[in-house]
Amino acid sequence: MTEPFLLKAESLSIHRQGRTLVDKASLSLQAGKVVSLIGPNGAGKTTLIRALMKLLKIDEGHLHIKEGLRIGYMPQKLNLDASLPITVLAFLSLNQKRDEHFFESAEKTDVRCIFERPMQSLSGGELQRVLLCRAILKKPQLLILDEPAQGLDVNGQAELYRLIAQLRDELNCGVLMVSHDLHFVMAATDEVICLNQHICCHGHPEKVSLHPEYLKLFGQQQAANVALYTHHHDHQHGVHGELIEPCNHNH
Amino acid sequence: MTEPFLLKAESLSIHRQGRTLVDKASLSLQAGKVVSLIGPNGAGKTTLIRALMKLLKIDEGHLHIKEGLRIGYMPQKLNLDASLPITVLAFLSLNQKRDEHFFESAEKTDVRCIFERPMQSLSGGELQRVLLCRAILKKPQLLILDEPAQGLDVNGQAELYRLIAQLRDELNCGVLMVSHDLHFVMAATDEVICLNQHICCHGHPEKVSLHPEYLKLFGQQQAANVALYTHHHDHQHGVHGELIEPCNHNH
Amino acid sequence: MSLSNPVITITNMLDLLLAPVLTGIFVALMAGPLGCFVVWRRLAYFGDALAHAALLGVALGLILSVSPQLAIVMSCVVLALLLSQVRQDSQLSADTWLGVLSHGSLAISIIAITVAGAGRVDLYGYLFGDLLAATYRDVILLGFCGLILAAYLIRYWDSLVCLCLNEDLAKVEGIAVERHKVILMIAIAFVTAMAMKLVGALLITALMIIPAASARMLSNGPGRMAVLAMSAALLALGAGMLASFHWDVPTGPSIVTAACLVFMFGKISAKVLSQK
Amino acid sequence: MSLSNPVITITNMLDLLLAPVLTGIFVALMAGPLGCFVVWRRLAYFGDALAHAALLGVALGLILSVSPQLAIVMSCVVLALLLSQVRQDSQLSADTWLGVLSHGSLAISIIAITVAGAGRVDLYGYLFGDLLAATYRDVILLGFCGLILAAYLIRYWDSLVCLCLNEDLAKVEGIAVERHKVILMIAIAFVTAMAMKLVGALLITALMIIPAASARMLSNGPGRMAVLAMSAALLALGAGMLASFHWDVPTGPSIVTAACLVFMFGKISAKVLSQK
Amino acid sequence: DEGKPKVLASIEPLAKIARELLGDSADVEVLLPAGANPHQYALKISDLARIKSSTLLIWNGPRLEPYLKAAVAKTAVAHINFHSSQGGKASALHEDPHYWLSPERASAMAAAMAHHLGLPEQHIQEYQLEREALLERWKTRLAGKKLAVYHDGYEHLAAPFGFEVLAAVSAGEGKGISIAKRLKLKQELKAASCLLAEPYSEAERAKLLAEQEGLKLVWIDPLAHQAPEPFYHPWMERMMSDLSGCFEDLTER
Ligand SMILES: Nc1ncnc2c1ncn2[C@@H]1O[C@H](COP(=O)(O)OP(=O)(O)OP(=O)(O)O)[C@@H](O)[C@H]1O
Ligand SMILES: Nc1ncnc2c1ncn2[C@@H]1O[C@H](COP(=O)(O)OP(=O)(O)OP(=O)(O)O)[C@@H](O)[C@H]1O
Ligand SMILES: [Mg+2]
Ligand SMILES: [Mg+2]
Ligand SMILES: [Zn+2]
Repeated sequence: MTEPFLLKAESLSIHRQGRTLVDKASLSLQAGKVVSLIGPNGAGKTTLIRALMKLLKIDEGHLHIKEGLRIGYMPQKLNLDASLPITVLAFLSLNQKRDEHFFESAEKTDVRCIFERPMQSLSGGELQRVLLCRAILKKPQLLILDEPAQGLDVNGQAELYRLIAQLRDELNCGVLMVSHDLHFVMAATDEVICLNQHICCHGHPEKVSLHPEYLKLFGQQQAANVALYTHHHDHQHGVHGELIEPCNHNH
Repeated sequence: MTEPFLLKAESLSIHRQGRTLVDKASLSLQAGKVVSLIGPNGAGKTTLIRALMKLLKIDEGHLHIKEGLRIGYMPQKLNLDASLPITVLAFLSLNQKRDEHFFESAEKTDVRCIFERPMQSLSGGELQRVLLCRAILKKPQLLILDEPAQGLDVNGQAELYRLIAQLRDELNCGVLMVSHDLHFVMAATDEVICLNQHICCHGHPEKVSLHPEYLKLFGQQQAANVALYTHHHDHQHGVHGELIEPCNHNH
Repeated sequence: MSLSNPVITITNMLDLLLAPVLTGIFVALMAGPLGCFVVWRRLAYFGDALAHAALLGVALGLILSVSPQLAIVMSCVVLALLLSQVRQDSQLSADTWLGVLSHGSLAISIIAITVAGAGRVDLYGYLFGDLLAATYRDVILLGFCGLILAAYLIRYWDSLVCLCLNEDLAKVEGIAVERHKVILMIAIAFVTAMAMKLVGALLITALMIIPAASARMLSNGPGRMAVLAMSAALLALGAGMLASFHWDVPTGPSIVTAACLVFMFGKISAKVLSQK
Repeated sequence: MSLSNPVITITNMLDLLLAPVLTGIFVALMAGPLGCFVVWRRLAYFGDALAHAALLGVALGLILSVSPQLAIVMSCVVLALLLSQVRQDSQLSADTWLGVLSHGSLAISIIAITVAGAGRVDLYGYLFGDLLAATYRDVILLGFCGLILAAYLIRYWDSLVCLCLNEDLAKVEGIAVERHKVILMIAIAFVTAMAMKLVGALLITALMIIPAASARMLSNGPGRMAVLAMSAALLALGAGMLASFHWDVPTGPSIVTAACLVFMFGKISAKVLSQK
Repeated sequence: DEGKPKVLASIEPLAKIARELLGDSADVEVLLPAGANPHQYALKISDLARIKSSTLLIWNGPRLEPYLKAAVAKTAVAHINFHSSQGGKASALHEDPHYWLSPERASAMAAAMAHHLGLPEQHIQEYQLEREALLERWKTRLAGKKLAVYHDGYEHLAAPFGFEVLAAVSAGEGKGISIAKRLKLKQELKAASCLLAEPYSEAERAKLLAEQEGLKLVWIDPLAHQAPEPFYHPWMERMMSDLSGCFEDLTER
């Protein structure tokens, strides 16, 4: 791939309170590519992407970021203090002109009808939509989304996935997304990174889905059946138990 | 159904700041039944269930709760202040004996390996697991879960759904769950309530999924295809636009 | 500036200092766990607001000729009740509410004092108090309060912690959240009011928050934090009193300064521990 | 208790009161928007901590023979820098940090004053100030500060609001979060320090938080809250000064009391409005 | 009474000096209300107006009454304080600022006032005679007596009447004392039999101390809040009689 990277991390490690949260993770993000980051709960996904945006101190490794890179970020959770009164419209307009693109983005993320609501009284899904809208408003060169589908209703989820594809195609924007939705990940992303403190495996979705580490993490049945939610299946358990075990394969 | 209700609401209405958030909702919950509450973002689901637990003031209507009802509640979001240091184990042990059932519940929700972690540093999914564990610790007679699958990894989700079925079967516990996962809702619940400020339709999953209101809310294609996440489909839009429209059918 | 006079004997000191020391110990023991709740519920300036409410109480007491001690306790309890009511309104954070109530009552009390023209009310006696003036009567009274407080805290510890973590969860689990919140506020207010005359609002507030803040950095559980806060308060008390003896500095400020040193020490050791 | 002397009219007093009134207006205009940031960032007791830091500055200034005004401004700025550093440590909430720093500096300054043997430093002159002593030099100085502050706030308003809402989002969007946080703290500290000598720490703090808290209840946007806070502060100033003139009560407390009345009025009208 | 000069005194004792000297020839008013603490006071608008409209302001000086400094400058009122009446000695900075308790300084103040208002010399002479008579009467009875004071501010009273202040308890309003100081006090107070204390804010503490150390309490009202006497010398007389009463009681016992 000759296209220059937007962001490149070389063997990042992050330690906190004597634990290693991210262990020598390397990755690079390019314009026009959708990369998704998967992994079990507590794998360090949020930690890693926050480190990529310099929101956390990196303990080891290097991070190269293209100069002047515009990032749109949608955090996994956001606490809003009630003492600052602000409506959705005012929030979205902070440092932002209300031009055509503005209303277009609002339309796409379905927030026009809640413009006048105070931010603090939004429901979980409404807040997610507003955050998504804010993230895409600046015509970002890189979009970083932390479990964006969480809390969205079915229409919202479909719209989200459509939007990601559209942004990639129209703005040639790079996307890094954390998701637990393996179906979407496998169907619609260009590269999958499977994280479990270290990067277990990464590459094209088809390849990753056959990788032994991937199967170990998510279980063969799980990986195939997860969307069907038969609650009678016997699934393999112990993902968390394995989290603390060392990884004994090369990659 | 002759079984006595655990909780019964009669035309509850909740108004805030001049808006009607919940409009004359009636429902009753019984032991051994899994009821799921669906509806678009901002439909008032969280508001309704919080009102059922008396966490919100009810403006109109009546609420009957079985005396001494033990409720297990898993909120949609939880802000933990960093100034109170507490580990997962200590949190789970508050007002709770560490007996066999305790460790069994921890095992089921996969939180044993994070017992020693401070609550404030948990990842989103880990926190969800801990909250779920706390909710089932008390052998509740009624379990109220607000988007419990949110943030859980694939194994966690499967485990959650298995757990709900098991609790219903073993403890004869009533369950009220908010979910955006229509597949699970249709497959595994006894009753579906479709909320959009007022209760649009309710009843057995098969019936609801054919109900015109349901189809109007979620869109015919959406409802059928949501899990396949083809991002090229043309989906019906405008759910939010419709939110404010009056409902002109009887129920 | 150490003592030049050799005649000061231990027995001489004992009858002067025993009551103050015992008072100090009881106050420190109560301040430790209560301070944790103060820190958890973001009420660091509750003590300050109480001092000003007390002043208002004294001023009104002068006008209505009520005894000052009674007026202080009454007005502190009223403030606590008021605050636990208004905090329902979550648009304003706790510190803002405290700020409004505290400055408001100070201003009104100054006006009341001016208008009543009633003698000299010591505006700031309540801020510093005089630990050395403690008597055995005070010791007994505080000891009694301490016992009741200890019984309450031990009995309801889990519920109180749960309430501080998340009120909604606590309510659903059947904990009488409103009642405990009010009791907790009143307990803090009552202890502060009782101790104010002796150690001053400055010292009692500082003895609540500084040891609790120090303990926070070294603890991983609420119980441990309470115990550490108690120990830190006792340590600060001892060190402060010794310093006051050795370097001839005022007792109250000396204890607060010792507490600050304990805090800094805690911060440094927490840093060292976390880097290991 | 109205004035016995009929010769004294407002016009008669104009040359005496013009500078104080202008000073008050400038302080109120600055306190409005800054107070919003104080409320948003949970710094309600910053002013109190600054007053105590100022006292420490004065005490150290006495020992090192530095001019008090300089010592006050210096120590306030140092406190602001210190606080913006330590707040990174999120284990303790803002109010706890403020409590520790404020009580600590008060205690240390009392000891410093005692040790330096520097006679009577007026502990509470800084709490009340003397608005009536303001001169035209003060007016010009404050007006100048106000202009710079206004320019900064207007230029960076959106960024500052964004920062107060969520620091992470602001950082990712390219706002220089750390720099703005420090500038904001120093601006608040500087204005407080400048105003302290004139209106006292009590009044300046109260003029920051009470109008902002009143404005919160009636506004749905940050800009509107700042403007309303400004108006509320001006209203309180005017009403307070008039009351002080009419009923012959001290000016500072009278203004604070007026601010409290504005707050109560705001609360009631917010309730009425929300029920409509 | 249009033509009468208006004299404004910062505190009641100063007003007593003025009244004694001026009698009916001037209106004498007090600035601080009864109960206000002269160390810390915030001027009201009406205070400013009264200062502005007075012919002469008499006050203690910026060390005791810092809040008057700016007001004097602003209103440009004619004024006399103990500093200016003494010609502003350099050593004055480290002195006890409770000047009004000194009969000596009171008469210097009276003289300055008389000069300012253009009163005949005779007035001043009468005033000074009264002062000397007062000192005569009490000096012998109080000379060499040892007592403790609660508030540190009686240097000016002790020197002319010849009694000795053994120890001062309070370092300043509400600041509290050190343990070392308290223990030292215990030693020092052994030689004293009387404790001089003011019936103001720290009255309760003074009572407790007297009880702990077995001292006899004498209440003294240096700000003349409760004093019925309108003039300076009778007021002093009354204070001295209260003071010596303490020692006389002791000898009777
Ligand atoms: N400041 C911290 N100190 C100590 N441990 C931390 C800290 N922050 C996070 N952790 C731990 O790091 C691990 C990774 O957290 P992270 O939030 O990155 O997980 P995640 O992969 O995003 O999980 P999820 O899917 O649940 O969101 C968790 O086990 C968490 O407990
Ligand atoms: N205190 C409040 N004042 C005004 N409006 C409120 C308040 N609380 C919630 N709302 C509004 O009520 C509506 C319903 O909120 P609720 O949280 O119940 O939605 P929900 O159905 O749970 O949505 P989601 O699926 O996104 O979680 C939202 O539009 C929200 O903006
Ligand atoms: Mg995460
Ligand atoms: Mg919800
Ligand atoms: Zn004095």
